[in-house]
Amino acid sequence: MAVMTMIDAIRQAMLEEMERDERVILMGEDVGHLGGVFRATDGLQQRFTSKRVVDTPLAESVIMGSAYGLAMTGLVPIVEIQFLGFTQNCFHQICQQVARSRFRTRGEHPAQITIRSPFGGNVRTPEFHSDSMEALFAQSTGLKIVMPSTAYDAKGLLLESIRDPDPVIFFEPLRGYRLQSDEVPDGDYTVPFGKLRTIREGDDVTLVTWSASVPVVEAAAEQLAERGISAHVVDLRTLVPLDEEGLIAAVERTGRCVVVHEGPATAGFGAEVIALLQEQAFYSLEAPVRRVTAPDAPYPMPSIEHFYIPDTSLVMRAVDEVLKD
Amino acid sequence: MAVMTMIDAIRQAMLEEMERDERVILMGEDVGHLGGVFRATDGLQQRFTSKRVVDTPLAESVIMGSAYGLAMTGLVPIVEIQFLGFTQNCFHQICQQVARSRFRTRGEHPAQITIRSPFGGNVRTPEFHSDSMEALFAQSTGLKIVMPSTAYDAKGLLLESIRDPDPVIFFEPLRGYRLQSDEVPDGDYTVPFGKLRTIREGDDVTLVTWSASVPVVEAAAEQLAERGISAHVVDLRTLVPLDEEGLIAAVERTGRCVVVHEGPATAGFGAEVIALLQEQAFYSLEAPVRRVTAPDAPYPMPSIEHFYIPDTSLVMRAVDEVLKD
Amino acid sequence: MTTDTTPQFRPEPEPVAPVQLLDENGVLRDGAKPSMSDGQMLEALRLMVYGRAFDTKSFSLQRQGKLGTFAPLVGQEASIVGSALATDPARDWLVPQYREAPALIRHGHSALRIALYRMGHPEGGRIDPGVRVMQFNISLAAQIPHAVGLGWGMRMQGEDGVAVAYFGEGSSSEGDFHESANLAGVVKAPVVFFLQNNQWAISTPREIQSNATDLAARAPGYGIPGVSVDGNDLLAVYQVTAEAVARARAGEGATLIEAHTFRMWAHTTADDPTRYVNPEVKERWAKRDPVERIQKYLGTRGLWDDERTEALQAEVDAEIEAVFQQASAYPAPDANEIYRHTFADETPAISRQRNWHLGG
Amino acid sequence: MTTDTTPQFRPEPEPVAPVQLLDENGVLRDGAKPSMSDGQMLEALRLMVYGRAFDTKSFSLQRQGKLGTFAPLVGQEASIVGSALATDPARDWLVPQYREAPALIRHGHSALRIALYRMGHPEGGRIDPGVRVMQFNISLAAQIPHAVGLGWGMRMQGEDGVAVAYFGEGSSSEGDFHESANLAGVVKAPVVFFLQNNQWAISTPREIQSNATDLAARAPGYGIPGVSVDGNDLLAVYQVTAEAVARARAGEGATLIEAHTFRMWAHTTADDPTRYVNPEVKERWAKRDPVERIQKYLGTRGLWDDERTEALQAEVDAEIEAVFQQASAYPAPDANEIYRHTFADETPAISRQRNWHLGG
Ligand SMILES: Cc1ncc(C[n+]2csc(CCOP(=O)(O)OP(=O)(O)O)c2C)c(N)n1
Ligand SMILES: Cc1ncc(C[n+]2csc(CCOP(=O)(O)OP(=O)(O)O)c2C)c(N)n1
Ligand SMILES: [Mg+2]
Ligand SMILES: [Mg+2]
Repeated sequence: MAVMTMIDAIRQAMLEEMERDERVILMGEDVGHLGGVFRATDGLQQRFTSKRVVDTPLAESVIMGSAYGLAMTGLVPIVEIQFLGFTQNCFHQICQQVARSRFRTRGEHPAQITIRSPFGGNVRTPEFHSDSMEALFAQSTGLKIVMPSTAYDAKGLLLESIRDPDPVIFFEPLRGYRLQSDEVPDGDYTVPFGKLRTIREGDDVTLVTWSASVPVVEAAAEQLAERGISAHVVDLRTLVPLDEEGLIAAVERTGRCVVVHEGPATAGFGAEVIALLQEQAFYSLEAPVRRVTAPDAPYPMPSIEHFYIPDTSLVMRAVDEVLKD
Repeated sequence: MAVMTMIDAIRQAMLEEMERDERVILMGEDVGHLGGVFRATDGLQQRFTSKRVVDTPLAESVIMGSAYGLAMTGLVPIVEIQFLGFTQNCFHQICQQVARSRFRTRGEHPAQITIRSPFGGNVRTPEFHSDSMEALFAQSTGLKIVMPSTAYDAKGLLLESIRDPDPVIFFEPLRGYRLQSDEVPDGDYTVPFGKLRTIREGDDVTLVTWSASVPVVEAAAEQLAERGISAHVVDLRTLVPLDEEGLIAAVERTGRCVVVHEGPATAGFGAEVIALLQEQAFYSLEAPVRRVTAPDAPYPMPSIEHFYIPDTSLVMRAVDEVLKD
Repeated sequence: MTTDTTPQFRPEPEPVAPVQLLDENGVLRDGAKPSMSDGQMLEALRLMVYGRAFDTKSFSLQRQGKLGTFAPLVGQEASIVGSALATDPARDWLVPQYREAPALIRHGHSALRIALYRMGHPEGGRIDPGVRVMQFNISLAAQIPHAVGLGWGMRMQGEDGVAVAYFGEGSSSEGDFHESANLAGVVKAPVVFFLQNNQWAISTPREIQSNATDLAARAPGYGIPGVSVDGNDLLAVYQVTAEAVARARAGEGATLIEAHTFRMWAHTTADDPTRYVNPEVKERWAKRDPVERIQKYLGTRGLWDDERTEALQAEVDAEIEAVFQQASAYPAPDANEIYRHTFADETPAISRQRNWHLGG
Repeated sequence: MTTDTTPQFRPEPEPVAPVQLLDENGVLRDGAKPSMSDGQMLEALRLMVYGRAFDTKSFSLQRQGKLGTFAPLVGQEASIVGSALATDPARDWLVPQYREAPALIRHGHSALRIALYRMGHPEGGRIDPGVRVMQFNISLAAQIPHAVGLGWGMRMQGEDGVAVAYFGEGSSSEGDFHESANLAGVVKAPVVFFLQNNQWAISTPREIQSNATDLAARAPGYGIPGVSVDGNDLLAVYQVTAEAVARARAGEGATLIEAHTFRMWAHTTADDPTRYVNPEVKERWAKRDPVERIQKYLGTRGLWDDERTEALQAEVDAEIEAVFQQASAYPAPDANEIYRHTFADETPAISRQRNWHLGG
């Protein structure tokens, strides 16, 4: 048990799993000799050789498409797409080829592939690096969507992802890489998919969020507490599969809810959370569920991204409204 | 004024606009000499020469990316992507380059491009041809999303799309191409974006749908009427911009609502409709809004697609539930 | 270093001469040394006739509305079968586009599944365990990266298998072709990129597809060899593919093969080529028919005659009749099929959706 | 037709000799006939020095936290400026990747906007009306198709403008490069594909990027000419680009130019090249410094000396100081900026979101 950052937990998960299972390989741009542009794979090529930790040419579509072929030969690829925005350069390989392989072949060609990719705002990255694309993958079907917010979950969920027989897209919040650190056990453990994490218990309002927005919501809950408002905060952890029961229970507990995420509002995953709640928990909702998200605009230049990303004050304003309603 | 099929109305819109405005060009795979695999562009190359109606190599990314460059020189490209699923082969060009150009350049490089693409189920097409991807584009921001269901709307909305200064993705329902025909005026008229179409007035329940699902919902409304249930049916016509006022009014009228679309449920546009309604019309909803959509599965093989696509009986079942709730 | 500023790399004015062993009349060319055995030639001929008969049957069923739209192989039999025979079903992977039915059958994929696939039955998508073929792929060029991964993965694990990727000249304009050939060059993946240049991408002619005089000329740009071959010459196709497979097995990496052939039928049953194919051009290609050519050659060798042609046709037709009988008799899929196989385990959402749909 | 089955197309064993007019010591090579005028050389030298000084200033501001991460051009000045000088800002379009600041400035894009861009200010994204440059593009290779459309579109409208697309050797592995070069070949688009091979894609060396001996060798696969040039030789880069631009203007279509150069600084301010760049290799390239080389040549011609070097440096530094002063004094953007310019008109959703956010 040691306190470590999320990025160290991610590296440790890969290191341990590659030691345990020699079918596991790692590939992507700059993941090998350099150890990744954020050092997420630091030392892994030295440890496992360039046969198992592969620096690829700069070509996302064949990175993803060849990973699929590699998986068909019995290997278990972990693919790093250097930034989530660049999954758009291989969107057809991810969403049509990899994600549908099991379905198209009636279960005969499952694609056991983990796609790792950093994303998320307020770190002043260049364009296309920060976009929150979870809703696009949730709508596309056939991918499990894993979005850890702590170092502990990152390691446990990454191990679960690598072992999952189906393709998983594993979102790594850039801001959390080094800012987020907590207790992480050495050795093997997994965090199951489809089980949300209750961050804090409360009775007045339920705050639902995941990944990069978790720290913002936690801070808001703190400040609400100081004002005597007791917020129940849950981190969904995986969007596919979604912990529907846990989510419904968490909201029924207070009858009021605010959903917070970094992606744009329209057709974002917050809409799905609300749709599910009003379908399944209609009669226990005492006020409309509110969304605090990015607007329906592209991710902006760094000097204004803090306006774009939900912040604590906006979360609190939404809570006040939900309590007034 | 003549009764014509939707595909004829689409062709007429392009023909008339290309005659009116010589900046308008048409490009894509097989759109020229052949006149399109569905004949949507039949005769246009003969009429306007291969300079303005261009058969391209088989390469979606450069089709889309070069259209953007063409637009920067003052031309107004209409790009046909042969089937909607193949927009995934140029997803980054559509969603990061074309859709964000105005925003990235602070209004200096708007991309006046219309992307036309057929989609939709129950026509026994091969894989990847039928997928309903509207929610992916709605979440991506920067694109207007136009989804006609009648020949009249198809012509008027296509003319509006070509003239819109921003990129538009224009969805053409395969099933409607020849099955759907109605009165279409010759000559110039446009249908404005962001105004829904009331298909039928009713007081018991509001049915919200668009594009390929419209005929299914109309049929359901007919049968409900026979059973004495009066359904209010609206066709959203454009998802971005969305007629929020019209939608809210239509649902407040009955207090009960079913949303129907062909894409998968999770993070589909139905979720956005529900989220909006419960945010804006919470207190007038007498029962949970239900969704009738495809399941969270890839589009299946033709012999089972009729199970996958919402049908009349499922719409009626959802209505019965909404009325019971 | 040079002070001469004229471009060091220039397109060839003329296409290179493709490899050909049998001329259009089925006569062996001087200096040709076919490595294909008589047995292989007879096996190949049978597969070629089978492929054409399978499409003929499919076509009539399609016209009766009993089968969906499909892409026939007629005209490309030598290209498809000759290349397939150069592979070993026990170790090599075939990665098809959608016209390569007899190649997959020879590789162990059942004709029944292909019939079911054409009928739109989900079981037509199944690949039986141990059969080293990928499913047909409708997303053009998307299969090419898969072949690179397959070859590369076998090599990583010390196997000597080779992956053969089939794709059309139209598909070679897609970025996925480029990224794949380039990666294969870098990692020396044992892959054969088998480009079937049938002159058409639906209605789009070869000239609009690329300004390159030869598509095989792209190979050096990836650091791999490129071969131009007469795709209607079974012996030539087999030979250049066998040599490419041998190089790949020996660890020498990938090869790009451009097989020059012609799509004699419509693109699919939904297409009307009379709108764009010049009949004289088609006539010229008809004279190069790959089936007749090998039959003539085998005839001169005393290994073939009209009786055998008839006998083979009858035998193959009967087999195919049986396959489609079986396919039509195949249990119809039920609604539950759409809820299966998205994931190994079912998500709460899918269970909810299934229960509502099937429970009601 | 041939019976010889050895591949007709084989990779060159060795790279071809790149075009070079000035040797590493700034001495004109025998037979070299530079077409660049003295005035152009001096203009180019100034832009090269400006570019390096702009990065030097940016770097120190970045270290002080006053500027975001950016990609410096140091080492590639001749490649970037020499090619830009071969274009006409009034008619031609420049389509950059992200290292080409002085090329854009010479083309009429303001240095202030580039400073604002590096500071992450939205106004840094603005392109002033009439300036024929595209914005820097972080999505690698995505800009290349745009250049094809720009060139093609000008030609369609009877203009004689040319589009120059800049991209790195890493980006040339992306499918977008392939699709673009191929389409340009088909439609004879007036485009110069200017590939800056600076040997690195972040930490990925040229060898891992492709097995091709020359990346310019890809040109024939698209039916266009390919040129290999010493990217650190201003005169050679200018000359081969000017000839490519001339061919394009004359309606002869596109050219692929591979400029061999070296990224002397880190990939970006976020990168640490000491982890992967071999110091000896870097030393060898340091001797080929493009700025010193042209200075030596101009010196031998009596057009340059140390005093002028100092004077130019001082002048340029002062200018850049002023630019960044202005940039820092630029009004800070407010929250409303995120609600502007998604569309010409505002959707109901965006209005609702703005009102809630700013109204509260
Ligand atoms: C990515 C993609 N784009 C477009 C299509 C539509 N389409 C189907 S077949 C075809 C032509 C294919 O030509 P080619 O690659 O030469 O193969 P051929 O049909 O000639 O065997 C096209 C454009 C598709 N299926 N996939
Ligand atoms: C599509 C895409 N993939 C990955 C990245 C991340 N990335 C940024 S720069 C870079 C290397 C680019 O190398 P090259 O094209 O040679 O240009 P250079 O930086 O050497 O000038 C990478 C991988 C990106 N920005 N875009
Ligand atoms: Mg073809
Ligand atoms: Mg580089």
